[in-house]
Amino acid sequence: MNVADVIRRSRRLKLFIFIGIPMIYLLIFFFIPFLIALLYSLGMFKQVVYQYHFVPEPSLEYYVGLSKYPGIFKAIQRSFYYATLTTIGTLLISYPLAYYIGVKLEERYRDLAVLVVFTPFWINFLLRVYAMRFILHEAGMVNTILRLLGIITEPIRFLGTDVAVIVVMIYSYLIFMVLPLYGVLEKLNVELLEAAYTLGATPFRAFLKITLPLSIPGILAGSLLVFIPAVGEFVIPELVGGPNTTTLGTIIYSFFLRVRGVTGWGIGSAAGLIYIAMILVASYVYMRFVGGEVRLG
Amino acid sequence: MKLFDKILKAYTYTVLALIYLPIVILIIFSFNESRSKVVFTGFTLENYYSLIGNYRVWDSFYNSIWTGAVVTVVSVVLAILMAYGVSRYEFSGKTLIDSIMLIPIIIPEIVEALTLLVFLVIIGIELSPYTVIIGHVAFDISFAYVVVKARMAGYDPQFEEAARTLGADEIRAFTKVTLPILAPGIAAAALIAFLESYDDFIKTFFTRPPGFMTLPVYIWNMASRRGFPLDLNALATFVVAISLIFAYIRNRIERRVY
Amino acid sequence: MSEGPDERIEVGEGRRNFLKIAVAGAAALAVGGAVGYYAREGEVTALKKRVEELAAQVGVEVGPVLEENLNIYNWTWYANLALVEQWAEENNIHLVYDFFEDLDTAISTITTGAAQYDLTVISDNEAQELWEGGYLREIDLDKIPNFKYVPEEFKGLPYDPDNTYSIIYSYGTTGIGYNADFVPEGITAWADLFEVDNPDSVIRRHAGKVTMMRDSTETLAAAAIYLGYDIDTTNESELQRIADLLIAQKPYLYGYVQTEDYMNELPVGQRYYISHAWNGDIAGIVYASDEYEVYIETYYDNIKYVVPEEGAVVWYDNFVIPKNAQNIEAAHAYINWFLDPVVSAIHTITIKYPYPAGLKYVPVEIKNDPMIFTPSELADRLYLGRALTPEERAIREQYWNMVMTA
Amino acid sequence: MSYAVELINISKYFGDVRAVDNVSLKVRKNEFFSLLGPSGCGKTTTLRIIAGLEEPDKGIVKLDGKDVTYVPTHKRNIGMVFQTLALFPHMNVYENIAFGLRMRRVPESEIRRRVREMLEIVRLTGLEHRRIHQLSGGQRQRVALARALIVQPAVLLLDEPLGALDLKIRQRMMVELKRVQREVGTTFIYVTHDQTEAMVMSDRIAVMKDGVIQQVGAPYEIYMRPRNRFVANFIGEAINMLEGTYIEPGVVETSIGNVRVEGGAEYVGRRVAVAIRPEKILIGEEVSGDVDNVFSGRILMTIFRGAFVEYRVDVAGFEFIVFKPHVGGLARIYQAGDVVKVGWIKEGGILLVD
Repeated sequence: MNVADVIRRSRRLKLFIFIGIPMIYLLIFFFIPFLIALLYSLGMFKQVVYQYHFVPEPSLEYYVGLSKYPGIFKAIQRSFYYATLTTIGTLLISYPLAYYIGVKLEERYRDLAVLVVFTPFWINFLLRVYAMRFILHEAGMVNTILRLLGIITEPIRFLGTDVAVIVVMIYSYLIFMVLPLYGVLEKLNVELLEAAYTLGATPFRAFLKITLPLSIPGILAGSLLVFIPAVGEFVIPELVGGPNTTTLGTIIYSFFLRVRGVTGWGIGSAAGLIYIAMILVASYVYMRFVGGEVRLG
Repeated sequence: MKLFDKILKAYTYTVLALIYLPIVILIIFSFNESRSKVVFTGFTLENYYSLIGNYRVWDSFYNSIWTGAVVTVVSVVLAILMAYGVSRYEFSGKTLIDSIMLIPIIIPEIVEALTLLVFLVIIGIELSPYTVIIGHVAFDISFAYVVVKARMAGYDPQFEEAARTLGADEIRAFTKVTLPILAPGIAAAALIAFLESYDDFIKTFFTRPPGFMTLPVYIWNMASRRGFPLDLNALATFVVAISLIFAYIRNRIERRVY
Repeated sequence: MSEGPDERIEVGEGRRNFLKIAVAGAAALAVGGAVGYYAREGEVTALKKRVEELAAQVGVEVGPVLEENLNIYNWTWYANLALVEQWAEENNIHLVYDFFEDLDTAISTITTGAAQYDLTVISDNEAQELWEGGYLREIDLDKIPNFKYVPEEFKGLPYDPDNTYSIIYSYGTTGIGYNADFVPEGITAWADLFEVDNPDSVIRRHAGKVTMMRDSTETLAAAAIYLGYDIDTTNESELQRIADLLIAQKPYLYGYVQTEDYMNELPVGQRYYISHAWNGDIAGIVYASDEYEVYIETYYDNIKYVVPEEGAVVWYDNFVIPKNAQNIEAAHAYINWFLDPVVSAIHTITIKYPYPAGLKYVPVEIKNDPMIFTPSELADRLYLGRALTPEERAIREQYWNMVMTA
Repeated sequence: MSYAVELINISKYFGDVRAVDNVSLKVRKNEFFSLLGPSGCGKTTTLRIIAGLEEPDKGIVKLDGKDVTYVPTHKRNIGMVFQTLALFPHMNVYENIAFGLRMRRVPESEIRRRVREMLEIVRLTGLEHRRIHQLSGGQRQRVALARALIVQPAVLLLDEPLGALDLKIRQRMMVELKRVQREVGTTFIYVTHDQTEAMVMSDRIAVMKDGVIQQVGAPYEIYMRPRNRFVANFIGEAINMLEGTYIEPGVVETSIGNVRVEGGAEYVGRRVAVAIRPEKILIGEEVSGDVDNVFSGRILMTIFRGAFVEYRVDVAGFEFIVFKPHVGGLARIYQAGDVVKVGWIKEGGILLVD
């Protein structure tokens, strides 16, 4: 047996190449730093000028310290509220779009269409958010149009409200829903639908029974890509939200950068780890929920 | 059905128009004479002249593009390996890996950035553009993985077996058959990975060497105190134009194999 | 709102002409032309020529041999970059002039020790925390002869009594900015923003048109000054009172905003027109200042800034050299160059932040603008923050957090 | 003479499930060989082992006399047509067919020539630039066949390739496959659960059940002389299976009485079955004196089946199925309730022990 055969025949070697290499990368550059956060949260890591020391005395002090922040629960609620609405919003807007491009549009135009949808996202995130701010501004386009149409006399206040936060978040995260949905819908076999029609299914039922279940992987992927970063979002609420826009992201950020020191990093890491645990649970429940629907269908 | 298709088409164009609306605003104001970003006072090309002379913008734009490209290639390749391995092989801990792969997306960026920085100090790696790339790849793998795996979910392994019975070894079966079939998913993953890197501020800010600016770092610095200079609007216009031209040309010249 | 130039200033041709500025009573320094790269080339040459002339007049000496590199880490919009680049070129230094926009991120960068900067600019109490923590290198004042141009009141400030680690860069106050078109009655005190029980107070009459800073230190300090507490109080009952006050104020606010927001919004005034603000930023609106261009032109003379009667936070930014700096000589040379009165003056004229060493050569319009140079008679009602431990900050963040999520 | 394919004591487990159990098989060159069995019987696994897509846990695979047990698929010189066809969706007809030649680095001019030839053989000329989803089911079948055949494999493996087609096209494709096989002279191994397909096309058939080969033989052999009850039941449209005991040489005692059989003296005293194909049973006037087994029965049902008539005849509680061509007019067809004689010569009965 030559080397190629050894590789071919060794399942372990293949597993190593496929799973091992990416995992080693993540282990070194993600999970070890992640471990550092864990150590900080347990008070097991200290910094003296540019030297870092391991202190083998775990304590839950920083986790307990978190409970002194009465606002944290509200911040979590707010984070999940924004993220949920953003996910639903992006899904509702993206699905027909991705469906049109991936299924209805002539094949040779699909790539072009995807690039055209993607193009606005070449603009820096911050510039996009500012542009949205001009549009939602009291003197901005939306209010101007509404006034010209005679619908309103006084400008409506969007900026500084949750409406603005959610609109801007949906706008910013839209592409993360469109792309996975497109990736999945594009390979949808139209014959399956045609088969369903021949079997007497109405287009709506065919969609419900065939298209939708088959696009579940895309919906799942898109939801994860939108929901998870959206829970951590704090820049958009700060830029377009009102007085009550503190999210969990804001709080973690302020622990690390404002409180600073071992204390700040400790509490910040503790908050970060609790946050990760919460999202893992939420994602798991969500995946089970969506997966369950597949079985029902 | 026909009516439904028409509604769908109209809807798509409406959404596209809305997506482009803020961009149009940016473009309009790139020609604004006044320093104000709210009221349009008069037409000028001044912002474009000032953009041409602003070497910091071009430097950071260039840095964003090339680091983003490297990050995208590396993270998508690693994500494909991973998604392929998880979809193709049965092994214990598979579901665990699936959850683990979510953590880099979940972790608050500030935690990730600072702990990576500490780690780099501890092992004595000096900051360079490559540390920025390393940091970006560490979360981009996950983004790409989620997307590639969604596409792979419906991939029939018989395609690959067919290729092997036709004389392709495993590598060629993978590159000639599996990859092209997964291409739309991979392209989506690549775009997402690129976008995540291209738009990243916090992680870049902490893992970059002195003076190394990407576009987000430059823009955040410029914008967050004074509001961004209007030559950035000019840059936005330029980028959109290039991107659309590129998309159009690509569509014209590319003779798709499939 | 008016956009016309202020009458006090001599105007050249066109709306955006650059002005002739009297420097040290000598010949006028003319800089200008069209904007853009070519214009800036000309500007740099003109500046260079002027600096050489003026340097000869005041007798700047050539220092020791410098390193080839210098990594500077400074706020954005905080120096005339054309001038800085010219200095680097003249001294054959490969200069990395890097920006930060948020002191918190800058301090994290410096304290983790990964990034190596040779010179940075840090505020008063943070500078003290850094040198106490061992993150700063001592500055050799012998290598900075121009230190003598720093006015006495900016030497030996409480956070570094012997200027061992820090040298003044600029300073300012945190007060209230507003658009006088909408608030013709004017604002004078914190009480105007905090007396929510008085239906005739400014905040009640302009409910929803007021913003506070999205910055815990500053906003807690504002309330503390109004209540007569130490601005850095960590006394929990005092903090509770502060939080109560801020929570009571909250319904009447537009929100807590960042600098960029109020700088763009105040002149428009559509969303809000009264903002808790930094003096230099308000000056930035009024003069629409830039990082390269030297001109004095008033864009918005309806924008006002006030240091409230009860007092205000004063802050000092300082040159400091991080412990892990590599190019020490160059860093000292840069500080020395910056403290040259003419150089400081040009930076001041460009940025509209006061660089104390240049006071002598700054045109009178700027020198007399209280928005830029805080009048010395205010000194007894300005409060300087003190160094805090992370634990103290954690307590304060708790109450801030309480306010933000109330 | 070496065989095209030789399996020696092949076993394959999936976890605890024994998919293939000690299978040995010899497929001759240029033969159309079918693996026939119900779903889950291990026939597909056997095929995949031949292809090298699965590795056997035990046993040896030989292709053309050479041990290839551990030779990777792409070096085995086989062709395979998959159940799903697995035509590459990102390629057109031409590219699909040319794929194997490309993998073998055949020069482009030769590829062009051979693809053209192959398109002729499978009668697809003119469609080379079609995309896969623009083809009909039958056309896809031909593309898959062409793609597998163009590399001139030593053996072509077909995994229920006709499963998805409707009846007419399937019938046409069967003839087509047989024709192509003759034309190219390649060994075909064909996996199916459909006995008609196997019967129509195969030179020999192996019947499988539960991972074990039950019987190998030409279609008529399997039909006429099934080795056990399973094969007898599985092959053919129907069979009359009389269970009983072998009481003395040539006689089996069954529920309807003693039945004369041919041979099998060694089974005396054992439980056996006598299986009689419906068309072997004589009825009414056909039953003459020299018929070995004669019983009297009553017609329960008469079913007109087109080419023949099917009678259900009750004989002492056992329901016989009888197929009769209708040579005469309608008058000659028995109707329900008629009392008739049924019988068969003893060579028409098949003695089954297993």
